[in-house]
Amino acid sequence: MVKVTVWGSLRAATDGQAEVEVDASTFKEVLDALQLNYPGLTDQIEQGVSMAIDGKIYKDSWFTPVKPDSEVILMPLMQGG
Amino acid sequence: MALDEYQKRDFKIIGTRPQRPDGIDKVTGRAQYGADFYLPGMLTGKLLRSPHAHARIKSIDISAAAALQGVKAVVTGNDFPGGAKGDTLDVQDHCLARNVALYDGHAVAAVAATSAKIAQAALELIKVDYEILPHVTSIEAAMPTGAPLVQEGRRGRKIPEEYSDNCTGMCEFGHGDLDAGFAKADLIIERTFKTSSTHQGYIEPNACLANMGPDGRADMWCCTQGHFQVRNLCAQMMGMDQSALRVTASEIGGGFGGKTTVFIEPVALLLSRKANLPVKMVMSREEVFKASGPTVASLTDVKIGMTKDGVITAADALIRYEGGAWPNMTIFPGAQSAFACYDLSAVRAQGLNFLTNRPLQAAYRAPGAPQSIYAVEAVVDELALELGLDPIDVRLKNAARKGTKSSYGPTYDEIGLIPLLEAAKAHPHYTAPLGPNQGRGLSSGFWFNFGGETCVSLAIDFDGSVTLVEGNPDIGGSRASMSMMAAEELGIPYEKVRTIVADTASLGHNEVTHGSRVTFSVGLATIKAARAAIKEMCRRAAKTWGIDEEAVVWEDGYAKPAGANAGDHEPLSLAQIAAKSSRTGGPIVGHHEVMAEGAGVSFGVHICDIEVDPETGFTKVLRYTVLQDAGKAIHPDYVEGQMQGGAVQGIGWALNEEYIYGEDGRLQNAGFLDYRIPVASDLPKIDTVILEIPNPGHPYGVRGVGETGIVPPLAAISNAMSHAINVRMSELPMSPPRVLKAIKDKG
Amino acid sequence: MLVPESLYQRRTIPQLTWEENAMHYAAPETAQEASRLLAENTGSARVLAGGTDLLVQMKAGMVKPDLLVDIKKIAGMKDITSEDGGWRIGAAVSGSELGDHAGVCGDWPGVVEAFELIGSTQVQGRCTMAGNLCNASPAGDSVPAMVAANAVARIAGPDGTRDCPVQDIPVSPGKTSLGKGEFITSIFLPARGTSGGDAYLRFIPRTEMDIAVCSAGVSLTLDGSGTCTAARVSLGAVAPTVLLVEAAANALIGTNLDDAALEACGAACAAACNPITDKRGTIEFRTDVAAVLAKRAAKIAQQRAGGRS
Amino acid sequence: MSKIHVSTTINGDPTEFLCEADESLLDVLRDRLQLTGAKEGCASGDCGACSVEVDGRLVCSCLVLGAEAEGAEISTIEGVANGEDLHPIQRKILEHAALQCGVCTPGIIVAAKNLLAKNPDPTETEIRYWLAGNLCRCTGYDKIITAVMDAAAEMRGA
Repeated sequence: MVKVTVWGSLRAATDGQAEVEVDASTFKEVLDALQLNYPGLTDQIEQGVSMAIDGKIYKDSWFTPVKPDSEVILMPLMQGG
Repeated sequence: MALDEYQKRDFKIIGTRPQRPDGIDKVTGRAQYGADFYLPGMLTGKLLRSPHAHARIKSIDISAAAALQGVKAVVTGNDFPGGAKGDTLDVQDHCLARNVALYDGHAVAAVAATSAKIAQAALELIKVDYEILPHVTSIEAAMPTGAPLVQEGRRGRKIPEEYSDNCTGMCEFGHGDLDAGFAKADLIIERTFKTSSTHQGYIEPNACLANMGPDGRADMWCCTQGHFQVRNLCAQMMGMDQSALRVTASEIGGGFGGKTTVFIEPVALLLSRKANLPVKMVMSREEVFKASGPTVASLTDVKIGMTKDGVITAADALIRYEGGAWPNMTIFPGAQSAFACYDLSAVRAQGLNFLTNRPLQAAYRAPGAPQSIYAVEAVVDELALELGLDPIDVRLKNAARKGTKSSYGPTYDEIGLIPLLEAAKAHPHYTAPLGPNQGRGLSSGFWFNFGGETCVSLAIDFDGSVTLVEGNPDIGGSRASMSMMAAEELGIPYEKVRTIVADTASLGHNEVTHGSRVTFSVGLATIKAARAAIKEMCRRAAKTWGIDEEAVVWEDGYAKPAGANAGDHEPLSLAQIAAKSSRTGGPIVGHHEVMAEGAGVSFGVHICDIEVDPETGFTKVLRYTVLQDAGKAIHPDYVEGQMQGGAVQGIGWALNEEYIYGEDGRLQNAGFLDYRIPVASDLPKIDTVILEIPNPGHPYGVRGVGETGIVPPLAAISNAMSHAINVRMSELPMSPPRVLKAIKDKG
Repeated sequence: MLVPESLYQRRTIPQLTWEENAMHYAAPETAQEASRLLAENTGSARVLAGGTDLLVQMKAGMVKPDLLVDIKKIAGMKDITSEDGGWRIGAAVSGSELGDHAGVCGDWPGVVEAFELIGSTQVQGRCTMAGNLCNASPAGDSVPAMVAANAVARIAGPDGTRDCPVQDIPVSPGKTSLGKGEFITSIFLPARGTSGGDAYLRFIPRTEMDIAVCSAGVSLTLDGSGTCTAARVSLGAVAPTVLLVEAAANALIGTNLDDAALEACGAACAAACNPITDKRGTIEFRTDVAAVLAKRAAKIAQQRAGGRS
Repeated sequence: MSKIHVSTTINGDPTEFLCEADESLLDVLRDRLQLTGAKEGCASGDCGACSVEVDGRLVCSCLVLGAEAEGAEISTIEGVANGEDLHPIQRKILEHAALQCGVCTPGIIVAAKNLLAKNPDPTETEIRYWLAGNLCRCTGYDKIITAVMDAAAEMRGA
C-alpha cells in the first residue's frame, strides 16, 4: 500500500483527506487506483498530472516504480518560461 | 533508471569557457533569424487587427480586398478546417478570431499579397461590422459578480460565489494547521501587493515563412523556443498529420517563454495553402506588444506570523492572476513557488485566475513565481525590520533544506538555499556602507526545473570528428554546453564536436526550450548518446582485437583492453575506430530518446543597493549581486549570463515596465519608447556568484539556471526602496511618479 | 460570415488607387526650389531634415504625406558659422555634428546638452534642432533651451526669408506658425556676452531613450559681483507649447541666486505649469518636478556663468 | 510604378538599387540587397538593432529613407570584419561571451566600432551612455561593456 498526498484544491474529491492510501507499485497503478477510489479526481488526472516520488518529479511516466515507503505527491503539470 | 545519476569526477572540459560554435555568424551578421529567410515567389502576409477592447464580429466583407491586384489570398478565423480542440482551439482563436474580437489588437482577418504595400492596402479594403461589448482589463474589475463577462462557459470548478464567471480556475497547496500557527506568533503582518503585466521584451519580433501546397504538405521556418510544439499545434489547427509539416527553427532573437506557442504561424500556413505560394509574416513591434503573450498581472494578499526570535509560525497567501481572454494555468506554479524557499509547519497558498480583455498570456521566465515570491519576500523583510532582526538571519532560520517538506508537496533532496544565504551574508556587498537616500534590499528566489521529451543523435564521423544533432533551439549558448558534455564524455577536444539544432523531420519530439530544462535534459541525453557510441566503439575494438566486449574500457578518448585475460593490445583512439568503422560494421551513431526526469530545483539570493532622488522620485541602481546554485556550471560564462539577464529583467519589472490600458480598454504603450526596458546606462555591473550543490538526478549534477534569476529582483528592489525612503511600497512598477507620491504622502 | 467562395475567382482588377498618390521624394538644391515645391503642393507636403520624428509618424500611419522635401542637399544647411558674436546653425546640422563644434559648445552648453539629450546616439546622428522645433511637441528637448537662449529661427518661403523668435514657432501640439511653402533654414544663437551661462535639465524615468516628462531651460547673465542682471527661464512638457516664465526670471534677476531666490523661481514655475496627466506622468508630478529642475538648472547656469557656485 | 533609382556605396562597394520613396534604408538593405545583418526590432528608432553608419555617423537605418542614401557611404555589420580577420570588438564579444541570442549584437558592434573610432579610451559610463540606444534583453549589458573596454584597450595597444 502507498500513501499519496493530493494538493489542496483536489481534497474536495477525496472527502477532505490530504493523504489517501492506494494499492500500487508504479506511477500508472497509482493513477488508476486513485480514479477507482476517488472518481472526482478523474478530470484532473485526464488533464495530466505530475507526481513527485521521493523528491523527484515525474511527468506522465507510467512505469516509474513506487515503493511502499515512497513519499508520493500528486502535482499539477509543469510548464516553463 | 538509477535514482542517483550523479557521480563525482574531475572534469577536463566542463567548467571551462570555450567559444560558442555559432559565434562567428552572430558577430558578422550572417546568422539567420526568423525574418531573414526568402523564397522564390514569396508573398507577404499581414493581419487586420480589431481596434476594440471587446466586440462581436457580425460580418467581414473581404470582397474588395480579395479582388485587389496582387492579393493572392484572404482568410478569416473560419478558414481553419476545425480540427483544433480544447486549449489548442483557444490558441487558434488567439491567433485569428472567429466570432468575437476579445482584445485591442486581436487579429480578425489576414491577407497575403505580392508586396507589403499591397497587403497593407488590402487590409484597408476589408470591412468588418463590429458590435461593441463591455470590457474589463483589470483583476479588480473582472473579479466581482456582475462584472462584464469576457467569455461564456469558462467558470472553473467549485469557484466561490463571490467571484464572477470570469474566474476560470482555483488551486490550493500547503500543509499544517494555520490557526494554531498564527496563534503562536508574536507578530503577524498582512499586506496586499499588486504587479503589472509585463512583456518578455525579446528584441526580435515573431517571424515565420510558411510554404504549403494543396497536397497538404508544408515546410515552415520560424523563430521559436520549440519547433516541435509549433509543428504539433499547427498540424492540429490545419487538420494535417504532424509528419506532413516540417518546421525548422531559425536562430531565435530572445524568447524568455514568449515564443513557446504560436501567434502568426498557423495564419501563414492558412494563407500559403490558399495562395499555393510561400508566405512570410513578421510581427511589428506594436503587434508584439498588443497581440503576443505578456505575463499575468497579480493582486496578492500575504499573511505571515513570526515569533520574537524570527521563527515563522504560519504563512498564508491568496494569489489572484489575470492572464488575458482565455484561461491559463499560471496560478499553479505561482501558488506552488510562493513559500518554496521556506521550511514551514503551517502554510497555505491559494490561486485564482480571472479572464480580462487582454491577449492570452504566455510564460515569462519562471511564470507566476516572481509575482507571488515578491509579495512573500516583502512581508518577510518587513517582519525582520519590525522585530529588529537581520534579514538574512531570519531567512537562514526558516530556510528550506534537505528533508524539508516543501510548501508545494515533495520533500526536498539536496538544495543550495542555506549555502547561498551564508555566501550572501559573507559577501562584502552585504556590509558595504550606504549614503543618504540609499537603501539595501535582499530577496531569495526559487524555480522548479523540468525534464520532458528529449532526443539526441551523435554521429562519429569517419575523420574522428563528431556531429551532435539535438532538437532544442539554442538561445543562450546551449550548443556550446552540449559540445562540451559530448567532448568530455568521449574524451576528445571540444572543437571536434559540432552541435546543430535539427528540424522536426530529423529527430523524435523534443519538448520546448523552456523550464530551464535544456542544459539538464539535452545534456543528460547527450551524455547517454555519447555512452551509447562508446559502447559500440568498445565493441568494435573488442572484435578487432578478438577479445570479449566486457574486457574493453574507454579512457580519455581511447578503447583500452582491461581485465585479466584481455591481452596486450595498442589502445585504439576514437579517430582510429571511426576510420575503420565501415569495415567493422558500418557508421557509428549513438542516440538517446527519453522522457527526462529528476530535474533539480535552483535557488537564488540577490542583494541590491539603490539611491532615490527625494525631489523627483528617480531611482538609480547602484550595486547588484546575484548568487545562484547551478548544481554544476557547464559553461560558467553562460550561467553568469542567465543570472545577469534574469536580474535585469527583474529590475525593469520592479522599476519601469508595465502594460498601461486606458479606460477604453486599449493598450497605450505598445512600443519600446513607452514600454521602458532597462538600457545600458541605467545599470551598474551585475556581479555574480555561482554555487555548485550537485543535483543527484544528473550525471554531472546540472541544475537548470535559466529562470530563477528573474524572481528575486522584484522584492530585492522593493525592500531596498523601503529602506531608502522608509515607506513600504506595495505596487510594481515603482515608477518615479509613484515613488514621489509615496515620499510626499509620508509627509 | 459573408465570405462567398466565388469572389476569389472573379479577377476584375481595379486600378490601384493608392498607386497614383504614392509619396514622392524631392531633394532640391536651393531654398527657393524647396519652398516652391512646398508652396505648390496641394496635398500634404512635409520637410525632411533628420526625419527621426517624421519617419516614425509615417510608419505609425499618423501622417501620410504625398511629398517629402529633403533639404539636406541645399547649400548652407549643414554649415555652422559665427555671426555677430553668436552662431548661425544650418537647419540640417545633426546633434552629433553640433556636439563636435567646440565654439557652440563653449558658448551655449545648455543648448547643446538639450539637443544632445534627444533620443539615442543613433538618433543624434540624424536629428536636427529645426526638426525638433517644427515637430512642435511640448516635450521637444532642444526647444526650452533655445527659448531660454533667445534663439531666432530664419525662415525661407515664397516671399523670401524672415526671422522669428524660436518661442513663436510652436502654436499647439503638432502645429507651427510657419506659412504654406515656408521652412526653417537655420537657427541663430545670439552672442552670450561675458559671464553668461545656460543649462537644460529634463526628467525621464530611465537615464536615456525617453521623452521628457517635464524639462527646464535657464539662461542668465551675472555682473562682476555675481548678481544676476538678466535671466530667461523656460519649461517643457508642462503646457501645450514650451513656456517662457517671466515671473521665474524676475525671481532671479537682482539676486545672487540664494536659496530664497531659487525657491521663488521654483514657485513661479510651478504656478505657470498647465500640464496633463498621461501615460508618462501626472499633473502633480510634472508640476513638482518642473520646479525642482528649474532651480537645479539655474544653479548650473550660475556656475557656468562663472559666478559663485 | 514610381520607384527611385539610388547610387550609393555599401561597405566600400558601389551599389545601385530601386526603392519606393517611403521605403526605409533598413528595408532596402534587408529585402532588396539581402544584407540581413541589420535587424528590425521596432522600426521606430528605439532599439538600435538596425544600426549602420551613414557618412561616418552612427544612425538607425529604419529612420533613414533608401532615397537618402544617394551618394552616401554606408557601412553595415557585414563590412566590419576584414576578410578572415574579425574586428577586435567582434573577437572580444566572443571571448567574453558578451551575447546570448545575438540579435542585438550586430547593432552593438557597429555602434561600439563607431565609438572607438572617435574615442579610443572611453570610460565605462561613456560606453554605457553611447550604447543606451542599443537594447539588449538577454545579457543585462554587463559582459558587453567588459568586451568593448577590452577591445578598446587592445586597439590602443594598452
